[in-house]
Amino acid sequence: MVKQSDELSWRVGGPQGSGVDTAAGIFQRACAIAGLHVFGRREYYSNIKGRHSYYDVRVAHYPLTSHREQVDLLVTFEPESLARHALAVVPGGAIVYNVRDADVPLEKITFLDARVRADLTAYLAEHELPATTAGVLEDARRRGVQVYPVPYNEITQQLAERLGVPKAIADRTLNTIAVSISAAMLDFPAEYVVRGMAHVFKGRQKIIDLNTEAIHLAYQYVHEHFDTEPFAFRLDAEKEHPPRLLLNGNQAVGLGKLAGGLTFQTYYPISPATDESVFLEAHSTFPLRNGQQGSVVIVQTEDELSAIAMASGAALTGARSATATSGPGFSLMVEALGWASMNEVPVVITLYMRGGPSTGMPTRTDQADLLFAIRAGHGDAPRIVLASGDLEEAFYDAAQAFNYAERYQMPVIHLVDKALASTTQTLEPFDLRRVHIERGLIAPPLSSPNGTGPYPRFEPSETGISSRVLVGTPGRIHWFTGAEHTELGRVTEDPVVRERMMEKRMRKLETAAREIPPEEKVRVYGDEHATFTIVSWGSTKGAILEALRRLAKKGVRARFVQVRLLWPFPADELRPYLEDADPLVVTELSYSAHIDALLRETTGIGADYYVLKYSGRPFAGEVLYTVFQRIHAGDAERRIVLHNPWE
Amino acid sequence: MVKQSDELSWRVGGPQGSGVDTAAGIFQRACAIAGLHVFGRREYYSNIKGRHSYYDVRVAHYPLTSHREQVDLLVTFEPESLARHALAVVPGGAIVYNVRDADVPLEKITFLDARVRADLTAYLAEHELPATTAGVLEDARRRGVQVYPVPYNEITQQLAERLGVPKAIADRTLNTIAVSISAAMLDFPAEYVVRGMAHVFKGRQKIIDLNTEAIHLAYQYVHEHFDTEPFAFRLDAEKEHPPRLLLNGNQAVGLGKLAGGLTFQTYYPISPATDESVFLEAHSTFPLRNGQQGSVVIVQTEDELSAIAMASGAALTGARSATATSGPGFSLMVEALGWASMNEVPVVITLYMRGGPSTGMPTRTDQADLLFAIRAGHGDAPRIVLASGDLEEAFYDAAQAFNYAERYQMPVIHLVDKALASTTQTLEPFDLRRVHIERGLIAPPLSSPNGTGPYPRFEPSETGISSRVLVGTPGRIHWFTGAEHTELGRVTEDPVVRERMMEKRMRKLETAAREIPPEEKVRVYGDEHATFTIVSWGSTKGAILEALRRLAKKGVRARFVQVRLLWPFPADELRPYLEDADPLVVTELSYSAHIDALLRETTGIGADYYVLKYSGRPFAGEVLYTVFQRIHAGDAERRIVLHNPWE
Amino acid sequence: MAVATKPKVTPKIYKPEFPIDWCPGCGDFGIVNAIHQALARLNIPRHQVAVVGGIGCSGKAQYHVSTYGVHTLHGRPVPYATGIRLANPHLHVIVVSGDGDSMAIGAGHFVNAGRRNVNFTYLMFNNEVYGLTKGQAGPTLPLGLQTKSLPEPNMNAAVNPLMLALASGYTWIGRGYSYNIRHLVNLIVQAIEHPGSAFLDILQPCPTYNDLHTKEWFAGEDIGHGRLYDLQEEGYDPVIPQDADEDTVRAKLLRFIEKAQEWGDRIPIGVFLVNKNIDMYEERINRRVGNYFETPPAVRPLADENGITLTDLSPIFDEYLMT
Amino acid sequence: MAVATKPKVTPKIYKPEFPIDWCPGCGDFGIVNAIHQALARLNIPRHQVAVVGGIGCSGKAQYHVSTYGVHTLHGRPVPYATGIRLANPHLHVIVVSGDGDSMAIGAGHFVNAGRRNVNFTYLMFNNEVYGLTKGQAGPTLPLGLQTKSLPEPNMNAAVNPLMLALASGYTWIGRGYSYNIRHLVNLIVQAIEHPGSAFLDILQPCPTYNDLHTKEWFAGEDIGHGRLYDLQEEGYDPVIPQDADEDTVRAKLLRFIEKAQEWGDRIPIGVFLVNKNIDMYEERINRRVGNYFETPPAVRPLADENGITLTDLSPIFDEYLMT
Ligand SMILES: Cc1ncc(C[n+]2csc(CCOP(=O)(O)OP(=O)(O)O)c2C)c(N)n1
Ligand SMILES: Cc1ncc(C[n+]2csc(CCOP(=O)(O)OP(=O)(O)O)c2C)c(N)n1
Ligand code: SF4
Ligand code: SF4
Ligand SMILES: [Mg+2]
Ligand SMILES: [Mg+2]
Repeated sequence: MVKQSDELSWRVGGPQGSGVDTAAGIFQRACAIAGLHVFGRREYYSNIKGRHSYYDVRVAHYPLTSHREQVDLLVTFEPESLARHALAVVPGGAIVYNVRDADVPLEKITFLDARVRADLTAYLAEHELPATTAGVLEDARRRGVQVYPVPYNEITQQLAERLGVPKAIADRTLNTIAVSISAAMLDFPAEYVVRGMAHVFKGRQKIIDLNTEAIHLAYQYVHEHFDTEPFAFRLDAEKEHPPRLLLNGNQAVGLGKLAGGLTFQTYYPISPATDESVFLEAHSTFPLRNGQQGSVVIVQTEDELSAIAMASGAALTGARSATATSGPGFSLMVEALGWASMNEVPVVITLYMRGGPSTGMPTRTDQADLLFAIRAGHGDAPRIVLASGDLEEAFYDAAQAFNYAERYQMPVIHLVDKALASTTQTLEPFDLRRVHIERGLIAPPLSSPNGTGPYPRFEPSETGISSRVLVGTPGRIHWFTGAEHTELGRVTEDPVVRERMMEKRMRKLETAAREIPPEEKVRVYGDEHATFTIVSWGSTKGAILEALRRLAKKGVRARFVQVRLLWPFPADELRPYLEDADPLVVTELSYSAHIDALLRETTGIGADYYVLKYSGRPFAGEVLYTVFQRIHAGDAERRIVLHNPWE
Repeated sequence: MVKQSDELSWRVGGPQGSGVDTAAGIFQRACAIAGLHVFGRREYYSNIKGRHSYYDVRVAHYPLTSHREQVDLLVTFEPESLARHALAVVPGGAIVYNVRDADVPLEKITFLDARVRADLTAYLAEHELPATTAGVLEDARRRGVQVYPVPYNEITQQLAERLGVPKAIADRTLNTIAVSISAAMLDFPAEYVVRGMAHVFKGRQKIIDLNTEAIHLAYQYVHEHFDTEPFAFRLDAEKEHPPRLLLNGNQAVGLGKLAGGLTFQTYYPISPATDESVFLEAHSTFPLRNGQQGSVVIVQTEDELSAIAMASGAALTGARSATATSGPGFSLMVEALGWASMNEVPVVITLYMRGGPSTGMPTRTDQADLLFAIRAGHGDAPRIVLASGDLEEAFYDAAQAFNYAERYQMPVIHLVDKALASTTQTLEPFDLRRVHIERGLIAPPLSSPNGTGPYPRFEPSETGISSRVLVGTPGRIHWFTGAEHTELGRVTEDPVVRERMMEKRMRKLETAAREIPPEEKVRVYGDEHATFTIVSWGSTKGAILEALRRLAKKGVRARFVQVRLLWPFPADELRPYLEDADPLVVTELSYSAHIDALLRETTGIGADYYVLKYSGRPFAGEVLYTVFQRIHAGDAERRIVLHNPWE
Repeated sequence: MAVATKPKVTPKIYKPEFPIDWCPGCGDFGIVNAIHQALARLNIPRHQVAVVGGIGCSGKAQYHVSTYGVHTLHGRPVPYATGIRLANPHLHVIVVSGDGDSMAIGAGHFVNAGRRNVNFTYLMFNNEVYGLTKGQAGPTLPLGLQTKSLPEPNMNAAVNPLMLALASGYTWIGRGYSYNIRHLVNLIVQAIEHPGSAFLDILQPCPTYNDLHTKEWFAGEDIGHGRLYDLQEEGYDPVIPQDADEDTVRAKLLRFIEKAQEWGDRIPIGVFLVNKNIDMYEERINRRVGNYFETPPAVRPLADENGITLTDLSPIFDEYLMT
Repeated sequence: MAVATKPKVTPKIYKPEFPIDWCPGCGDFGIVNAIHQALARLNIPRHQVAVVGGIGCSGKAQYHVSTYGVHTLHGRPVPYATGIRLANPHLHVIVVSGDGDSMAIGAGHFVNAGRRNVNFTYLMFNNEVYGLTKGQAGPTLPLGLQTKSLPEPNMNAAVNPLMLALASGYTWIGRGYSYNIRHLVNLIVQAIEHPGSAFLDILQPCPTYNDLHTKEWFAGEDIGHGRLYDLQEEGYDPVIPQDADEDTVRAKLLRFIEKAQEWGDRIPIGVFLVNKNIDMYEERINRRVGNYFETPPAVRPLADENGITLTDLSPIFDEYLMT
């Protein structure tokens, strides 16, 4: 596929609103259509226009599970991306840049953070280079990176002339040109770029025609002007391949919910959760296999307090109901979460973790909501917390969350994070035959609609579970309340009834712990019998898997224990792995290693090593690999915090 | 003091709104004025009028720290109290009841919970007694309890005639009469009852005159009609004694806040927190020792989200600022709690725990908010959590909370509970000389009011603490934000600055853990070298202390380790006690023993025995004593849940 | 909904056999009586009604109605009610909420529900105080007044519920009085029948804490004549007809506002506004998804007989398949 | 506050030297310019101002003003601002908040702040969309309209901010336009000078997401004349004088409402209401505690030179001493 490696790490950067996403979208689709496996990672600011964003697209002939921090081919069209990312390009790699950005002082780059500017200036000074893009490019050259100036302006001028369109229109193909330049450098057939572009602009034929021409001009430019010989990478299409989905995490969750029977979703816009609801809004009708039309009602609420209350109200009637939010919104939902626990309401909350605390870093990732998700709310209130490790899990878990919610009649918090939300990946189409719907105990309607008296909906039982009644069911009226209540749902302060009800509710957690199969709680990857044990959960999975593969190649035996069910915490299922772990390495995107607190609390066994990152950026597999190797070699401090100042 | 015991447990019950509190108020004050030590416990429904409430007043010649579940003298004036409490009266004790309540069927008692009615009916049936108050009274008689019918109606009729007031007016003295009947039976001098009553009705001379007469009539009635010989209790006044305060927990916290320099408090009404703010409202001006007038601004807000935001805003300007709430309100405060952590705002939240989850039992007690208080909020956000064990601690802790908040520049959650809030107790006046004010690092104003540029308010330091600037300070403008920020308080997403800021904030917890003296974190009572170790926190202290005293009398060596600082958790200070504990007994008013999770997480050592209660009612010392004895004898299950169906 | 053919019922069937713990003489009793009568008059089966309460004395009202009853959170009955109704538009949803619940902690939902116009009936128990927390000033208590439960005169101005409802967009706005049950029943019936969000402000004396606006005060014992009068008896026409022109609308609004401001010796009750120009939210959903009323969220089939999802994602997959 | 004797300052001193990340052409730029100019005209020292923002594009405005700037939480700038101002009534407090921040998630605080009338200036950046979350419908976007950022027409009716402010009790209500800076400066100056809660609705085009109510639309390029006109130029008198009689008040209100409803081809801007009948909350506090303005919460002395509390509780202890 490529000259010196079996995969490629491609990066495009630019100001938000300038089409970085479009560029990456074209490149990813082109590769996916060519049968390659794609893993995309998106980094962006909490801003609409102007701040820097970038997109890593990694492609290979085999499935990928992580991004790489080092870049093989960097595509830029303005100076900030050059400044920020040139250092990440590997020797033998290449930088494509706008010819007019060849010598811009760093201080002229508006949104370059002061810290980045200072560090970069210092680095350049050390190498006796000026604090300009020229310095950056020279440094790259010295490190063996090929640099390719592109006269974007000339090319779009040519395009305008060739097609007889205004220059301003032609200028809109800038991203396409940049992508095409890079594709041409990779000897990647233009045909795929055209098809990828056409997919992005689906239905807008004029734009497609314009961009098709742009692609050809760009290819022509490369062939005529660039010596790509010293550039070490090439990209081939795959001969035979099944068509794959290209999805991001928001979409995978949304699809999973639809598969799982979602009929009602509420949301209040918040990054990085909004895109899921917007996706659902755009797909709110779809066929059912029984010939009927399926639909889902999506309500944009006035705030998150309303969102969870409305979703809970809907769940009372029998709707499979959910809401999606992020930390600040979830913080506002806490009171109503407790109400759902108390009233045994099967409501699903998808929690997209982002950098906290408080407003934190709305568009950066984090895993530090775990203990909060478990403890949120005053009093002892049951809930189920599960976390997905990748897009495929996100799909099936989103569906499964409703089964847990309805079987155990309690709120389910489905943890994902910004990293997962904005990961794009090629995937085999999901198998809907695997999606079972289990609705738990539901009392049927009575034929005499006025019934015989109020229904004991909250009757204690051995499992703690009693029959739910969907509001509206004839003959079974009763009450609901956040106050302690009798089996009829009427307020009580009787100490004995109180105890029974507390026990009933809490017992459902034990029932869930007993019934949920071990493989839904914990999964083990790598060498199951190895003692080198990595424990983690959520979106870190992909990077850890890559690290494991690399370790295996080096002959290092290691296993990864992925905790999927976070509450009730699967202490029993974990204990065997913890007991013979040597060393036990906890890996988490947080400052305080939340899962370690749970391990210690429930099993008495804590980590020997912590591998943490809390800069708001995800782990990369190659970096974890290096760290695990160091740990394996006994050459690491107990608490390893991963930094990358250039992310 | 009394014939067969050195103390008395007195109980009055009746429908809410009928003057139960007044009755208890009179009795408590009478005893306190007579130099006795008083411990009062109040149980009431979340209701305004009609539901049952009762008040235990325990008196002794020595300080008391807990209520008793058994009653020596029960005062009632309607049938529900008879039905609910007669079984709690000890042999040799007495029941005072309204003569017309002598034979009321239980099913006629409107608000008797179905469960209580059923259990009581079954009990009576077992003893071949009818399901009526007559049955209840007969049972009492058989158990050696004296029962004294009082013709309240005749007495108030007599009072009306004697004073020439309408019968309806005279009827309002019902409570006073009931109290006086009981006091007379105890041979307790009427003078104290008059003084206690006068204190309750302070300033309302007409009412005082009316009630004085009622007291005398009641005493006269007892002397003329009752044979108190078989009743085993008497109450003497104390000869010499310092005057003591009679306060409840809400008032102790309020006074502590005033002592600690509170100048701004917000609240949204919620049981059982409201009374603190109402108390502060009524005492919002007071003298300062420098001759100025002190004042505090109390704002009733539209909700709890507003309450904490407003308090935080005030804290930014330098006000010592607080809010007081309970579980549901605290749940609503979570997002702004995170903001305060992020902006290093010294705001104090007094959290009155009540039965949860959700609306739960608003007027019953609980300790199940602990883990939530510690983990509340998305992301890793520092806060200090402390808990008071009794009214004296509540006072000094309420003051100290501001020092912690300002020294470490973070929110402080001060945990109390409903039990403490409604405990009334005689106390030596607090010593204001012990109340130090420590304001932490504050940057002084600059003489040039426009300054030299924005001030680096969030500059990282070794301790994590930087100089606070009070909003309004000349020359030091800067910004605040819940987003990750630079030292100027401006939003940043730079990974390196992010890491530094996370570390700075979290480091303050380490600083606090290092600086706060051990005795403020953990206190040990009883035999410090005993291995029988009870670990607990908060309002359970009093009952545990009583149990310890009783154990000591029986020669059982035991120690009680009270955790006062709950976060940062004092693992190091606790470890020595945990390591040689045998057995380790965790005692908590919750279903899931929150503090045990913290012990296990931070020290790896968990309880051998759990003594729990989650009926919403507090522990009684005598009951704990029995349980600890059983544990000591090796005759107890690991998890002991205390029940009392009649509370 | 065709209910006329069903057998007639009596108010009694809506009355549960449990004790009520409101204070003697509380205005709340009249309101639940009126609810029973209104439901009976409309002959609605018990299971087709959800009464959704907030927290407060008012928030206990659903316990005194034998239908589905939902005791939610302080300030949040409206979103819960909205969720119930939108998931199952065949239910009649009645919100019971105090003035504090509605206009203090719940004000945000109050305003934004007006923007939606979901078909529910909103009964606000307006006693000007926080009953259940012992008489603090409620948001409808005028500035400077001091009830017997307050240590100092009220620090905040009152919000006028009718004006707030208007500004928020409620399409049916009325005011009733808890001791004029016959009138109140009529109002509740109309509110339930209105296809959209109907807001009914109910003046509800709280004898325990509010000694200012008491039964006696409303009866005008101090001024010699009752303070309340019926707008409709005076010929006030609240209806803004469908497709009314701008001038008609303006005239109606001005009249509304005049009436809404009246207070003191003469206080109007009755129907203030019926706006027929705005469809209910449910209709908008139906336009969006097509089959909303036939298979609303509560009842849409989810699985086949083997428990496998019925959802067919192939058309959506097609969009994302890279071919 | 006597500021006249201080040396005059230029708007520039209120302008921090940091890049602004609003979209090119955003209406928000005009608003911060107007704030700079208003502060300069009033000659207020930088440290005596706190600009308190919510979350949104609008909520970033405080970063572009060189005073104390507080970036709070979504929907909560008002309570934070209230706390700052009540703790230190010598500060000028300016709230900057979006339409979503103010009237969706923040609506409850909006309404209840009106009841208080704390002296602050409330600038609402009204772009009818959720800018920072990418163009969802804001609470002021009319029902059925579809901006380019929406996948479907708006499902909710708009709330009219002026009507809501009136119903809530704001004592100064105005509307400005972000591209009429001179006019806007005048409005902000008046709003700051008003002793109470001043609410200014600022029409703020969002060129990125709102393609309906654009600069061009307000300029009336489609109808041949500008849509906006100045109320004051037409002689509208917004002032309700102190102790105005009922009829005057009613007449003023009716006129207000007529003007507040105007939209479409003619849209009024300017001052809609100045109510001089209601004192500010700070005065009420002062009446309660006596020395509020001299030693407000922010500056009251707490400890003696040894760090011992100055609080003397003996009079309170006396109440509770059992003698
Ligand atoms: C989040 C929250 N805050 C506070 C409370 C306490 N609380 C219970 S009822 C109530 C006020 C009730 O007033 P209103 O809504 O007017 O109802 P009313 O009792 O007067 O009918 C309050 C503040 C609560 N239950 N939940
Ligand atoms: C609790 C919470 N929910 C959601 C968000 C996400 N959020 C950020 S800005 C915004 C809306 C902003 O709209 P508006 O207030 O109109 O401001 P604009 O950006 O249009 O100026 C939202 C929903 C948040 N920050 N916090
Ligand atoms: S407190 Fe007032 S509102 Fe509540 S039940 Fe009693 S009278 Fe009714
Ligand atoms: S999205 Fe709209 S409001 Fe936000 S900065 Fe851009 S133009 Fe302005
Ligand atoms: Mg009320
Ligand atoms: Mg907006």
